[in-house]
Amino acid sequence: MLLRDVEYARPASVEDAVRLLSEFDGARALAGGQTLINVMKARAASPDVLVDLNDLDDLKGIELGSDGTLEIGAMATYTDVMTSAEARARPILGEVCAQIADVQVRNRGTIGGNVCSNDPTNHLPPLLVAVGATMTIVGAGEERSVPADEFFLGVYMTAAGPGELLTKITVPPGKSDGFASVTIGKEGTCIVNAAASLSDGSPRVAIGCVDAVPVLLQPSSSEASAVREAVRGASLMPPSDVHASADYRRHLAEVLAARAVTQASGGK
Amino acid sequence: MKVTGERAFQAPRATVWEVLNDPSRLAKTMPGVESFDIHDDKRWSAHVKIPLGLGGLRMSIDFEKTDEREPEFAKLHAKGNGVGAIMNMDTSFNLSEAGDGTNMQWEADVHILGPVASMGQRVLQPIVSQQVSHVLAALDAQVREASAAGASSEGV
Amino acid sequence: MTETTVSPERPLVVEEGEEQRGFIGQSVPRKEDKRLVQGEGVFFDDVKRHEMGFVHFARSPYAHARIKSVDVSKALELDGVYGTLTGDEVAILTDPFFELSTPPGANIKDYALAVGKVRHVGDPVAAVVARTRELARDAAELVEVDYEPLPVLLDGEEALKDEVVLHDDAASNTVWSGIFDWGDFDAALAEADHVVRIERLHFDRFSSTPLECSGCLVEYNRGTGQWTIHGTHQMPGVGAIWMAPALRVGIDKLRFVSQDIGGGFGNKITLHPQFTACCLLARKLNRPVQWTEWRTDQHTANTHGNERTFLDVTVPVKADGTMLGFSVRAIDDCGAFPRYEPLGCIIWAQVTPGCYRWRNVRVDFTQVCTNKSPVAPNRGYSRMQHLWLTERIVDIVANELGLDPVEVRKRNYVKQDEFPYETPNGCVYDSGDYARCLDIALELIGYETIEDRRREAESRGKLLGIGIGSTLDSGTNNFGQSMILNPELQFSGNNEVATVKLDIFGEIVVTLGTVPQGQSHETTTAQVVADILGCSPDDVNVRAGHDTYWNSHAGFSGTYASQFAVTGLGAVKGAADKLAGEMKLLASAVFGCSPDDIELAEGHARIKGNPEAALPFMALGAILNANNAGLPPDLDISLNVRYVYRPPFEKPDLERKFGNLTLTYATQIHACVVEVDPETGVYEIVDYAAVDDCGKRIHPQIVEGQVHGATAHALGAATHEIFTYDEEGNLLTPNFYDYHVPHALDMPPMRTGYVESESPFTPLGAKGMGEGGGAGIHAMCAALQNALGRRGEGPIVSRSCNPYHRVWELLQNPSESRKLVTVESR
Amino acid sequence: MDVVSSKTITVEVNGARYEREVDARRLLIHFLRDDLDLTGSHIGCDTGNCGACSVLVDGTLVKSCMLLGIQADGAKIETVEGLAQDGRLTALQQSFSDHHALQCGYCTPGMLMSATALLRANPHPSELEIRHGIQGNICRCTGYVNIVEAIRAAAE
Repeated sequence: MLLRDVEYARPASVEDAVRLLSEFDGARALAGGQTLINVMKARAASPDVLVDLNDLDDLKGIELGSDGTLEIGAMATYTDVMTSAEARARPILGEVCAQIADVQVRNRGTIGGNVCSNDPTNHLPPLLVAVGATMTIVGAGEERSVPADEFFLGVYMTAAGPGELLTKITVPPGKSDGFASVTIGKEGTCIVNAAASLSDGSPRVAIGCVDAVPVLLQPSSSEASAVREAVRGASLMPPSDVHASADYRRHLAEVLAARAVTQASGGK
Repeated sequence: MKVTGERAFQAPRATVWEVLNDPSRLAKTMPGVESFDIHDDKRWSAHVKIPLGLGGLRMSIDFEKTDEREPEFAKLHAKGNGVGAIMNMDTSFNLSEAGDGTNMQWEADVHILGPVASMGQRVLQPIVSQQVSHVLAALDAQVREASAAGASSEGV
Repeated sequence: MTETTVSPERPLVVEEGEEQRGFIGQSVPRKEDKRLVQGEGVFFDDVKRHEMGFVHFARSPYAHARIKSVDVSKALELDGVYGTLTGDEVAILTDPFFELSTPPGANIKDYALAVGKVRHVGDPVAAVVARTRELARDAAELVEVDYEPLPVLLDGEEALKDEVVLHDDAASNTVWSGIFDWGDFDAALAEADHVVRIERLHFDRFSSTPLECSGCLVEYNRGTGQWTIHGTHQMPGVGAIWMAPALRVGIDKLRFVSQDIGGGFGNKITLHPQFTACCLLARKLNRPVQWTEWRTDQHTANTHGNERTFLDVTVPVKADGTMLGFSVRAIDDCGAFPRYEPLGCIIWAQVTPGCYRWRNVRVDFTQVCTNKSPVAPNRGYSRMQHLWLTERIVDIVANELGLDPVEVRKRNYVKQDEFPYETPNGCVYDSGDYARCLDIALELIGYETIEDRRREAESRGKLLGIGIGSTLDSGTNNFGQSMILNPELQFSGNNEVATVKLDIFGEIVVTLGTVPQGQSHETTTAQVVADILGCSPDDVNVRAGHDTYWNSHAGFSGTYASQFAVTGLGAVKGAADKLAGEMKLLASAVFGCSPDDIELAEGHARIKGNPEAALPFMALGAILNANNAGLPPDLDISLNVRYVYRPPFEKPDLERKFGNLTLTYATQIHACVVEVDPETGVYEIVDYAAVDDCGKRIHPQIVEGQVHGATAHALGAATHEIFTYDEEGNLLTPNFYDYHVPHALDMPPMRTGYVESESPFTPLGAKGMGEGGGAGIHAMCAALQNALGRRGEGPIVSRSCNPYHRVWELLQNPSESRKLVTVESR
Repeated sequence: MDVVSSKTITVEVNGARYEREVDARRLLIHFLRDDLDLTGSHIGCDTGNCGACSVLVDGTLVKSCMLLGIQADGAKIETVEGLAQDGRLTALQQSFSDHHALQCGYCTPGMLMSATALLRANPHPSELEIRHGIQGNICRCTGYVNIVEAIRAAAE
């Protein structure tokens, strides 16, 4: 509950933030803090310098392009996405954000923080992989785009490396999406989750909580049997813990993938 | 938690054996190593800051070679003390010649205590395998470096 | 700082014209609320002292290890550290806490810090005190402990083999064991038409985890040797009995003070080790020290509820469904240290037959230590585990013999006309009407339409199940039952104290010996006093919380085991009656008439039939306190009464383990309807009813609140709350991140009903009723079993906690769990 | 924009201005309770799950155990102590008492802040919306039954 000594800075611009993050090797970005501060309370892992991004207003916007593409600033909170008219262009985003934790966490927790912490039980990593989003990363002096299915590298590890900052997430237009999960209690932490999108014809399914990173599958059709076949084909090796054995998670992955695809194709 | 694996090296067994028994080289394979000191040919220790995405996990690790049969088998005990976690690990490896390369079978029995163990059960497996792949990759580099150095000295 | 402005108390609206009914039985406004809804309560962590030091314990990461050395030098070097305490110092400065058990348990050595060995993850090895909370934790991480790991013991049955022994002084893991044998079980077995055998049932380890963790601020007065402990102890009477001998001081040297406590549920009863360490530190450092326990400490190292395994359950049943009795082997896992234990080895015997009339019961009971957190009397303590056994037996017998679980209960329940009913081991159920409570519960969940709803659910691919849970909340312990465990113990009966005084300005001031943590003692006390003295509850000032210096406590003072409505209010009634008598005596002396002609009403003492001749309370207070010349010399009154309530108990027959162990038996019958998704094992409670019978309801709204809260604890324990350890002895649910307690969305729509079977044994006809909620676990297990199987072939629910993965596993191969049950029909 | 380990911050809490130096590592809840002696907000967990520490920062409902004190520099904070104006309880506070929506009162401050934020945003919430609104506040005494009733009644 009591943190180790840490230093703190609150840069006014993205450039300053990136410079700070690359200047100190123990520096970490502090967005909403809804994961990082809890990890620091347990003193399981401790950054040396916290670079607070909450003054970077230009990372907080949510814009809808004329072609229906959504650009969500990394510092947009879950509540921002739930209440933004623009984000209704892709309704699954707001619907899933509404299932994350509770009001207090959704008021502070950010989209960027969720994907950059990449806890295997998070909702957004599989969702953004399924909808085919693209992450924009700013490093020392250069900006690059990384597709979501190449962004997640390992537990708490993403393509945004030390000294780099995720600035925005671009979501292509689309309507036929689905998300299904089994959680610990109502709207609790996910035991297994699965996201699906039929926007570009053949189904894209991403399963969370079964590996360090979301597992992307492209079943041959959106028939439940085809989707379940694809999941079995992935021969998942999920972790086991208090809430689920590996077998149970493997079984849920099949069921939830099928349900997510059914929801994406307009089924109940 | 038991982790096992195999690794093939493009180097003669003697070179691989030399790397695996040279603490200064082994230290360089540790993720986030900050410093190490060698007590004797059987014991050495290292200070590491294991890079976990959300912050570094500082740990001081004491290594001790508990068994060896040159050039085919060795066993190491490692005791890591950190705030986020305490680690007790027994690791052993068998080296066998495969043509002009070497085949290593290794296994590690890892016991972790502390907050990382109790709160991280879902992520422990992937984190350990992540760190193991770093170590093996670094080991590859060390073996290549050693065999390159060996070849050049033979060449002279 | 916001100024505190006192607003007028909300006036109590008394219906005009109607003769003022008594306040007992009405849901009057709660006196505690005004401060608590404004954040003006005083919880222990709110108390501050100049220059106080913050305590942080250095805790063992090992579940079982020898301590070879503890080095605090680096910790002491840290700037801002005031001092430390280690196990070696504790072993010199204090004696081990006395043990309730007989050998081998009696030989266990339990100190304020780990001495020589650590026995569970989180076992405190040293304590550090520093200027700030953060520094204290930094310093605790600098304490270097050389551990020699030992094999870890995490299973009760394994513990019995004594291959790995926790307590070398005891040389065995067995804390206590004994055989209970009432009636004639062998004859019942011979006479049975069916014998149902259940190989194994397991009550999982959980805790009701109060939202406020434990803690204390301790001050030491060097001049008088007096400690003042502002803390969260639920039973200061017993806490002092443990701590004083250990600290080698007189019991009066320990002053316990508390005002508001954030829930307890039994988990704040065994705090004597941590409090003793803080007392030593306050004395050693000559500075107030404050220890705040954080959630992870509370789960890993404070207390859990009893985990209990039931083996070889044997149930003789007649053809008509009459159950003749049961025999069972019980193994109770009390964790690393028995600290309130082994009392749990007898407390279950308060409700040996549960709600049923079977007369032949044989229990082989053993309690063992394991490398897990110590156990404390968590809400429902030991009776909940036993009642879960009786309810699981009834449902499994009904399931296997194709009987209707409602009919089997109605046939075997104790009948309403049989009360007071003596159980096979001599306890006396005072009153109740189990069948009627069951009928109300069934009506509330629409039992008659169940089959239609089952079909409708099946059309949606869901399995619908209904379950009943009948439970008794035995309140007001006869501590003489501890002598059944250990004949040398000198504990028996029970008591509680209250003082009521009429002050100089006519104020009525009440002090209690209890330690409320949300049970509304100030309000219910004010109702009782107001009715006796003929005034309004608003005129009764009940001091908040507990303070040893009020001298209003006795050996069993505290708030636990569902006894306030009986012992607490019994003391209040006793004191108020005596004060009323003195007030009438004084008024009669002033008016020169007989005391019998005086009545107390509307805040006055007046002559019956002549309301003008009335003395306001203020006059009575002033006369005695400041204007007493001329009063008759033999007028022996003080208007300041201390009363000790003692329930009518006898010492039990130790040979036969026979006697009345509890005074009152409240009933709670719950019924619940669940829908299970067979594809994922996920289930939802779609309907829930809780019916309560706790005799006279002093404050109906408060009773309902207890029913709601206790049910939430049960539903949490039945669904997700479980303390699981990995093979290293790490607790895998060490805080609310993985230990999921019910949130608002988890709770089902709940309907409640009630019956009032007044108790013939208590001053107000009321019964304690805070712990009966366990029924929710029984009802959930029954509902899940009903949902998962048709009669006779479905899987057997053999564990108390059934998260989704367990339900899914039960569905995968029902035969696996069916192997646990065999039926021999003659 | 410099890197600091502590800073003098200015905050307005319930209308009163405070200026204090605070370490970067000190959580906002500890700053309120220990440094400003505003002990109305409570701590019930160490993982950001229980909501007993909920306060409003610039009108937004947050858990003050997941904010650093230093992050609140320049902010307007509302805590339970600021709800009643010179002793007159708000409709929610009165309704909580009338409906016995509190027993030990430890979760009540956080629960009242969540309920206050809920009714400001949605004056007539349904029962499900009420339960969503307090989903982040754990209560271990009441089973939430009377809390939902009290909020519904205060909303009328």
